[in-house]
Amino acid sequence: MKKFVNDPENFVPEFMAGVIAANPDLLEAMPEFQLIKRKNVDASKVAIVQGSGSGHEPAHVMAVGPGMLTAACQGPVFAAPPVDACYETIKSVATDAGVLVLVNNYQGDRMAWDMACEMAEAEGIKLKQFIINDDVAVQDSLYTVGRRGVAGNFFVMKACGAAAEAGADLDALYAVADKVNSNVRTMGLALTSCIPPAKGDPIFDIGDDEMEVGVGIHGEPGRERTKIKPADEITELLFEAVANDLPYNSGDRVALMINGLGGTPPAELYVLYNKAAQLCADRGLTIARNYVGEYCTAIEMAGCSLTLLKLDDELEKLLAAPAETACRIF
Amino acid sequence: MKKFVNDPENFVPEFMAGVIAANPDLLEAMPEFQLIKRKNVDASKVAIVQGSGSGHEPAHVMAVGPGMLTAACQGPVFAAPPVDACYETIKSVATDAGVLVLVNNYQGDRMAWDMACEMAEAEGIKLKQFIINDDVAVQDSLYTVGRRGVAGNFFVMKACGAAAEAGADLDALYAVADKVNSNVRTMGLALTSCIPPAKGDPIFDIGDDEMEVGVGIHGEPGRERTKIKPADEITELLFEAVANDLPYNSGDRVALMINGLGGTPPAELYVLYNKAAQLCADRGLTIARNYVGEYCTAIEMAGCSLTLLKLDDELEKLLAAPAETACRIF
Amino acid sequence: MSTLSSDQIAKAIDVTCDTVIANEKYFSDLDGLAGDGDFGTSLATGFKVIKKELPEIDKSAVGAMLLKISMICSKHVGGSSGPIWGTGFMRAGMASKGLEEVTYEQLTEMLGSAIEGIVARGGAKRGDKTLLDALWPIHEKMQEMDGSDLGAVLAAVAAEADKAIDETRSAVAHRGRASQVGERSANTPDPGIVGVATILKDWCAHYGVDFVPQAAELKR
Amino acid sequence: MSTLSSDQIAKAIDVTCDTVIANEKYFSDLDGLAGDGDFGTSLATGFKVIKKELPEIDKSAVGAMLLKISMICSKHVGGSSGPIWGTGFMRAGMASKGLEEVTYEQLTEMLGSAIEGIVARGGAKRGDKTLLDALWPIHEKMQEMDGSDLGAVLAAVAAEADKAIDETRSAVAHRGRASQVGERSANTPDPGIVGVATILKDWCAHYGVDFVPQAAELKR
Ligand SMILES: Nc1ncnc2c1ncn2[C@@H]1O[C@H](COP(=O)(O)OP(=O)(O)O)[C@@H](O)[C@H]1O
Ligand SMILES: Nc1ncnc2c1ncn2[C@@H]1O[C@H](COP(=O)(O)OP(=O)(O)O)[C@@H](O)[C@H]1O
Ligand SMILES: [Mg+2]
Ligand SMILES: [Mg+2]
Ligand SMILES: [Mg+2]
Ligand SMILES: [Mg+2]
Repeated sequence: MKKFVNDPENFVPEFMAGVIAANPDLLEAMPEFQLIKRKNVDASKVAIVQGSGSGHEPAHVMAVGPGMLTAACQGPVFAAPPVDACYETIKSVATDAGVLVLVNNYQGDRMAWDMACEMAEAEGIKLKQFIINDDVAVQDSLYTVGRRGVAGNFFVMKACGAAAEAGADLDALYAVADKVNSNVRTMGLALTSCIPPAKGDPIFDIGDDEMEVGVGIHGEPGRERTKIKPADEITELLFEAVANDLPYNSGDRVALMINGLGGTPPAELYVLYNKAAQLCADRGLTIARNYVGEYCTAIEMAGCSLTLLKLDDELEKLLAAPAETACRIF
Repeated sequence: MKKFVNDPENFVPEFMAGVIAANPDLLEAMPEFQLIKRKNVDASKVAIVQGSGSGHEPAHVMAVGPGMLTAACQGPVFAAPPVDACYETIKSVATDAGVLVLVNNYQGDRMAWDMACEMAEAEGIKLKQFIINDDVAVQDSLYTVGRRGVAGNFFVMKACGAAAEAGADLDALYAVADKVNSNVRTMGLALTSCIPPAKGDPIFDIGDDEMEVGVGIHGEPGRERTKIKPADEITELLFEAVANDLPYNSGDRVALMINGLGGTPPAELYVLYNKAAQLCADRGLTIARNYVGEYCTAIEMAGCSLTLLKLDDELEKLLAAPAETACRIF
Repeated sequence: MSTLSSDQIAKAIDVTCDTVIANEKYFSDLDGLAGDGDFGTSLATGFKVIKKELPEIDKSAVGAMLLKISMICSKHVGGSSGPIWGTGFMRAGMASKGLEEVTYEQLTEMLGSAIEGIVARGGAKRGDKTLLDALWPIHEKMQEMDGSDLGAVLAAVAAEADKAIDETRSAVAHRGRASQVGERSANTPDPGIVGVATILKDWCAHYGVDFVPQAAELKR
Repeated sequence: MSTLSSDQIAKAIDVTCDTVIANEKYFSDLDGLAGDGDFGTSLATGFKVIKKELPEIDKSAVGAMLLKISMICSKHVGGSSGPIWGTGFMRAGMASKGLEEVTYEQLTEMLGSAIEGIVARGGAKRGDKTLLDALWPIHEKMQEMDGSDLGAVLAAVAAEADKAIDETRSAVAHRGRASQVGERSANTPDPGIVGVATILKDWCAHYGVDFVPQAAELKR
């Protein structure tokens, strides 16, 4: 296993300790719940929380900070956090203004947060739960758990985080989350598998000349397994799947994200962005904001996802608002 | 080859086109020289340029922006840019205040920039060349080309970029570069090899249970090949090599960087940071600034480097100054 | 009629811990076929804690002991398995509240309550390819039998779980991470069902009950 | 005494282009052993342009043609090879400025000039394990011979380059990317020397000159 890891069982606590060590002024931890929260939370504002499996960094604990999440907890790599941790996350930042609980649509996360929300509400904590499900690779039907929540989550956090800073109340925040989620679509693609530290070997097998189209951020099989294609064809097939889903129409202003899944270097993401930007232009979409980098990873998987978000003035302003997280460049 | 690439010969032009497409207000390109420069350059200020092989993104072209580089050119993956490109880079941003040419210590880069500087000076352009060589893995001796310039380059660019914005003249900027370079040390380590697109297969072979200590950012063999070790031991061995070199002493204020080489996901870098922060504390070093992420990569190599920079008030202020590049989070 | 003491139930749970811990990697590998590969690790993380704390847990009442185990699941089991197993133990504990020992009928009711709770929590239906597709036939078999020979009951329910592996193999998962891959989950065994069947197989071995498994996953 | 016309030199360069292009991957692989694996690609990128532009380049004067080729190197060859080969062609071009054809003595002087330029540019010394360790003995051999039989000269210099591969194999590189790995560069061939030797081997084949290579790298 080619990873920087000590005892795999301590992988999550150790990287979280690193996040705290690197951000002592901004963040603090409750290690017993694998929970990270902002320091100096403004009690008059709605708190925003999230929590999901580890291995998607910078989502979710590294997305805590002013203008983003108020607190987040992590489960083991690729597994929802225990119910207790979710409950404590809500409790640790609950304000009179209430708590917005953002849940990516995975059954494990949903059940844990459902139980945690029931417990918190029983104690009189005011909250609303919102489910994010932007992954077009998955068929949405009554007979499944529904579409997964993937990189589009970033936009929900960012927009709600900005609105909360601006003083929006819980209902207004829920409406912002809903607007983003209704207008955001994503699809991912994997070139390689990835190795959860505790598992020690790849989560799936994939041939040297194959790619997995529509992969989930936990290496779940996607829409189809095909021969690897040139970058432009890959971009096209992701773009078509995403852009036709909502659909995004000529004249729309959009945010475009090319997200790296962990093992793909920056230069390759810009090769994809280059083509995606052309495809937007061809379709008459104006890219008002763009995002190229790692926002929601699948450990060290080589791969990418493409996200489109249809913007209006409100969302564009919320995305442009300042924010700060554990991940910095300068 | 598991990469997002079209024709490998177009890899560099295509990712550069992506960088421009993503930063239309900030940057512009001269594609015939694989050159990216800032828009709206202030002619009264010293320009700072760099250029080296591709595959190290966000270094070097993605480091162009206010408070960082004024312009940069890229060679093919892992090869110095052609002489002409270096010359045009200087010419494209030359001001009366002069040009600071920052060269990482690789023979190819040095020869190309030497020739380019001779050509530019012959045309009356005022310039100074500064050579960066922070890699402690390489023995510095009269009989070699000397130490390589690696991730420490970021600090030279950042500090000089801030000083240039503040109006420092060419001699003062050279002194800043020299101060950073004299106080910065780095060592890298690889878990896997990497695949230059044009080559199509790994640049070196490495066993499933091996790591390369002191690797160069082009996959050059390092100090030794050993069995893979737990993350904490790896951090210790990098830290000791780096910290004993200058050396860094109790009471020093430092910047600490854990740099990912491209294929290592964020969580693992924070596992390394966690231990490195402890080692700094043990040695009595105060971490005044920290950097965890990808600053200087070796395409998609899984691996890391650890950098220490000894700070004084001047450097600390320069590092804290605002800057902007092609890579953004929000 | 035979009854089970709190200590006997604790012993069965202890054997379960060994099974879950020993199969951590195997269960995760199974989950990796169509799911996300965390089932084994999630469960083992919790059962390692249960194994460690079990000697100290108050065994004077069956219900209180099971509620304690449910809390460990809530605290230490991630993924869907945390709420599922946590809910199961909680409902079984509530159904046996105050009892120092349980009769066969009570045991059957406890399983029925656990199943109800899991259905309420996760919304799974028959044939959705979840561990409920093993628990339902087990529960029905227990209702059919009179419990006079607990060994015979164990052999019978182990066979039900065993059968459930192959009966659901060709189905498409409709719940959990594996449901999000559509047709791709067909022709893989459900890790939760294999987990239940493996636990029962190991109980048979522990209690000296003859049981010849049929599904490939139990014959390794 | 034999002279070489501009067209003849252009033809030799054209054969060189074919060699460099055909060996792109091999030369890069050699460079990967102790260097950074870019030698083949860097050189081939430039020589593809040379191959394409050569028919159009004005061949009325040897010097001007070589300066044009030098400029293509400056523009299209990355890595150390750009300045090294660019400087070599530039100095050879300056040494033959205005000549429509070159004598054997002039050819020998052109090579001497190229070597001087490369030394000035990169500071390499004898035994530093660079292509100069092939060029120096070639130049000396050319000075020894009288040039009356150009085929004999070609066979002799090809043998010198061939020898240089094995003579430097055990040495530690002191220049270029490979110098930064210390002892690790020992027991690998220098890609630059292999490059020069391969070009000469292919010239022998093209001009029908008998030459039996010794070094493993030429016997593939
Ligand atoms: N809604 C559900 N109800 C009952 N059991 C379920 C449900 N969803 C999944 N399971 C069982 O849990 C197992 C997977 O557990 P786990 O891997 O922890 O969950 P996740 O799907 O969140 O990764 C499945 O094999 C299945 O037997
Ligand atoms: N200073 C030098 N002088 C002459 N030849 C050199 C020098 N340095 C390297 N070379 C030659 O160039 C070859 C490597 O070229 P290339 O891979 O393009 O350079 P780099 O070392 O920059 O990657 C070496 O094999 C060697 O023969
Ligand atoms: Mg899971
Ligand atoms: Mg090179
Ligand atoms: Mg699972
Ligand atoms: Mg090289």
